[in-house]
Amino acid sequence: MAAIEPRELIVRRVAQELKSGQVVNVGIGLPTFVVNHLAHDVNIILHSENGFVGMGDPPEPGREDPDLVNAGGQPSSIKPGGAFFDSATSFAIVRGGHVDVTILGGLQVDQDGNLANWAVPGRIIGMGGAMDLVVGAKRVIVAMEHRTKDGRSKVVRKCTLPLTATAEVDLLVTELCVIEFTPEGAVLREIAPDVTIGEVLAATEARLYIPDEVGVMTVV
Amino acid sequence: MAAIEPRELIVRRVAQELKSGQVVNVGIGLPTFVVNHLAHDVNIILHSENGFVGMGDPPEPGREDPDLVNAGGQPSSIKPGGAFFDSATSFAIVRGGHVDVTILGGLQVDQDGNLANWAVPGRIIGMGGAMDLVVGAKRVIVAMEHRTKDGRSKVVRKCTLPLTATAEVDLLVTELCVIEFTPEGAVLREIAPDVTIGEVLAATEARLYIPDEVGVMTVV
Amino acid sequence: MPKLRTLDQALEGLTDGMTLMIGGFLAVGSPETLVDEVIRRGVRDLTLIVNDTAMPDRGYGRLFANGQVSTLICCYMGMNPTAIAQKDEGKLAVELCPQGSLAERIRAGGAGLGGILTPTGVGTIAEEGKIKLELEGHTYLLELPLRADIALLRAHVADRAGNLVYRKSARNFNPLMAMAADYVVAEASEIRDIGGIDPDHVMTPGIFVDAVVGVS
Amino acid sequence: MPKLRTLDQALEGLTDGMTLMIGGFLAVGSPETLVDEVIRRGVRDLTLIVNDTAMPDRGYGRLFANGQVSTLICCYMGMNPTAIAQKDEGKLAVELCPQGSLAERIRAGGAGLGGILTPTGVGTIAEEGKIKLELEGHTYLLELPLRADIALLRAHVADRAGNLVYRKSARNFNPLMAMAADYVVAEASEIRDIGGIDPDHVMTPGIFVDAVVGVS
Repeated sequence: MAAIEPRELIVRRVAQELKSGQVVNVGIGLPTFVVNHLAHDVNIILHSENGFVGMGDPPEPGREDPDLVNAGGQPSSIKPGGAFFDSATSFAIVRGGHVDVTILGGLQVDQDGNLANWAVPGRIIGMGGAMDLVVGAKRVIVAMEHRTKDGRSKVVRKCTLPLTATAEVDLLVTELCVIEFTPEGAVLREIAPDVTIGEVLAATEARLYIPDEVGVMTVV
Repeated sequence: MAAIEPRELIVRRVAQELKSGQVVNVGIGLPTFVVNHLAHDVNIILHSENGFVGMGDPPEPGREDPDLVNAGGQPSSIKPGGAFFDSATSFAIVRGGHVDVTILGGLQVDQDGNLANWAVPGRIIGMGGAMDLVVGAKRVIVAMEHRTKDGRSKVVRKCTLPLTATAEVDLLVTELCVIEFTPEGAVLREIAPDVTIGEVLAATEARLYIPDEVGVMTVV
Repeated sequence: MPKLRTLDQALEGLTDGMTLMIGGFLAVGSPETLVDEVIRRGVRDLTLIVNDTAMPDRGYGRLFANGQVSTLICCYMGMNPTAIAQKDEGKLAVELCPQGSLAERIRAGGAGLGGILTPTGVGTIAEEGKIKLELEGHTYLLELPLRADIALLRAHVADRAGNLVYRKSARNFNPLMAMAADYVVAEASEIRDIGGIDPDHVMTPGIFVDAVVGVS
Repeated sequence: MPKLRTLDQALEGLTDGMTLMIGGFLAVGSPETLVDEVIRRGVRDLTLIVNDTAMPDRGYGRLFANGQVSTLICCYMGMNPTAIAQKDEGKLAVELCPQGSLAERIRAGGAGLGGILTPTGVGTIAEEGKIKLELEGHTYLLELPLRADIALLRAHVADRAGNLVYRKSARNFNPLMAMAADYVVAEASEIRDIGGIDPDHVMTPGIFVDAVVGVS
């Protein structure tokens, strides 16, 4: 298999986790691109926490509606069958378990499934809806690069940055591996096609359980 | 002034308490009739706890809408400018202090402004929305006959029937008198045209404060 | 995900002992056809979460005469002598809850809240068994969330995605219950194709609804 | 009770030190004209309850650059460097609250609740200073209600009775804030006579709204 850009590997692999009919909330940044890589027969319903379900593609230039934006404030659209609501209902949907999957970016994920993704020291500017999403969604998938720009592991023993939620992450997908968080700990499920388990472990500060069979991340 | 039927005296006197623009909830029974006696220039907004504001008169026979009833389940109507909503919003309106006046019937009112109006021993079949209304409305007016059918005072020292709420009644109007509940106690404000203060006190178990001036209930 | 179902399909998961929420206020906005099917299936030992017990011959009120209800959570029983008699005979366990608290408890169940604090019922028998909190000089009761296995709703219009629109005072508890059950069925007198309801007019988003049944 | 007012009339009660709720999400659904008037009046020392700080040149975000805000309760400041700088310089006191908790706190303020229990924020800095309750094995934070002196809203359509209809994602916090302030003003681009809005389509009943201002 030809080399694939790391961020593209992540979003393509995450896309495989989604099933038709699921209500999905995707965070700003990397997760946004997951929906571009769904299989042709997978139809999901996107929840936008500023107040609607059935979010569609961004409108073509010139067709923007100032009253219809996504949670990042960017022009958006709504598909037939969608619905608008107020912010209390939007987060009743989130907190009440009516979102099947949330896909979020991360700054750190630790071996206990704790997530830090909203603040760095000296820059605490707000958690937005992330804390509600991570606590409320039935399944929490973190899509992030494995290491910081200066090479430190973001998959850590214990998060040092301010937490978003405790023990809520179900799956972590990086450009190196797929980690599942279970009651027994963080389990290495898959590794990228061009790396070894040893290389993943070397890049990972967290303690990982290595099952007898570790798959290979396959994207088409 | 010619004699007036006791219950009519009550509802006509209560009607004088309402001002234009007020949001008002009237309970089942005696309070229902208050709205028939408003002065011509007094326009109030009726709240119906099953889910709308702007309640109008009952429809003419043959014009009933099965989806439009009042809180007693009777055919109703909505005035222009009214709005429908769900039960949580309806009681957010009640509990949140957005109802200016509620007018309820009573089984007992005591000198501390406690009200019992939903249950008698052996027949506890539900408080409906009464507990929310009495706690939430800005002003609580009880419209009831002064004595039971067998002559016992319903204006008591301490309620013996199950309470609806504690210390929430602001005004009590009976066919004998008008009593205001203040931080200092229950104050006799007015007496009916054809009774004496002594007669009111004789019919009243509660301790009443008699101010220097006691008015006379005047209805037109 | 088209959600249109036959009546039989829609309630095939209904079993003895389940907890049901049923929309309606004195049988207005109550899913008569879905209740027919509950009666036809003859399931027993149901826990009912409803605003009231309706009337013996209308709405969910019929389930009492048919002996299908063992536990009841509601705010008012006054128009159903059958249910009252079952309560008095000890055949029906009843929890009475103030109407506004009932609405908030169902909403909390759907919204993932652990409970709400209300001043309603303080100093009355409604406070029995409940945690009381003093905050800034006010006393509140902690009311806990309610959830059900199945919610039965009555809508005016539904689309095939499960979006619902209610009509006039028939809305009442339906939108709250739509959020608070594991499985949600709505009957509607008008079924529209997806896209047939303005997204700004939707009262219950289709994501809450599992099945829609068309009724005449 | 016709509620149509001029811009000047609508905000004549605004004074220094007040707490304002302003609708909008990143300035979408934000009452730009009412904010213009807040700026024109030059009131200071405001406490702002908003979803976010918008942008320095848009919506309620402009109030920071104009030095009118001393306290802020919101969930996100990321698009307003001016507000962030004021926070970092200690000129702006900030309480950050998770978005869903913020929505529930405003709703609780309008609904007369003493607070709500949420699992959101447990184990994070959002729990600092808050009461924690354990119920049936789950941990919740008690989030307290929020209220304001004045709420400024943006509607799409209003009638002269104050009924409001919002459009698409411009709804957001507006209907919640409509219930949670002592005085509520809405600007709307279309004003209709009473009866011009279907009572089933009303999103904010007019009883919550004190004044309506028409804007172009």
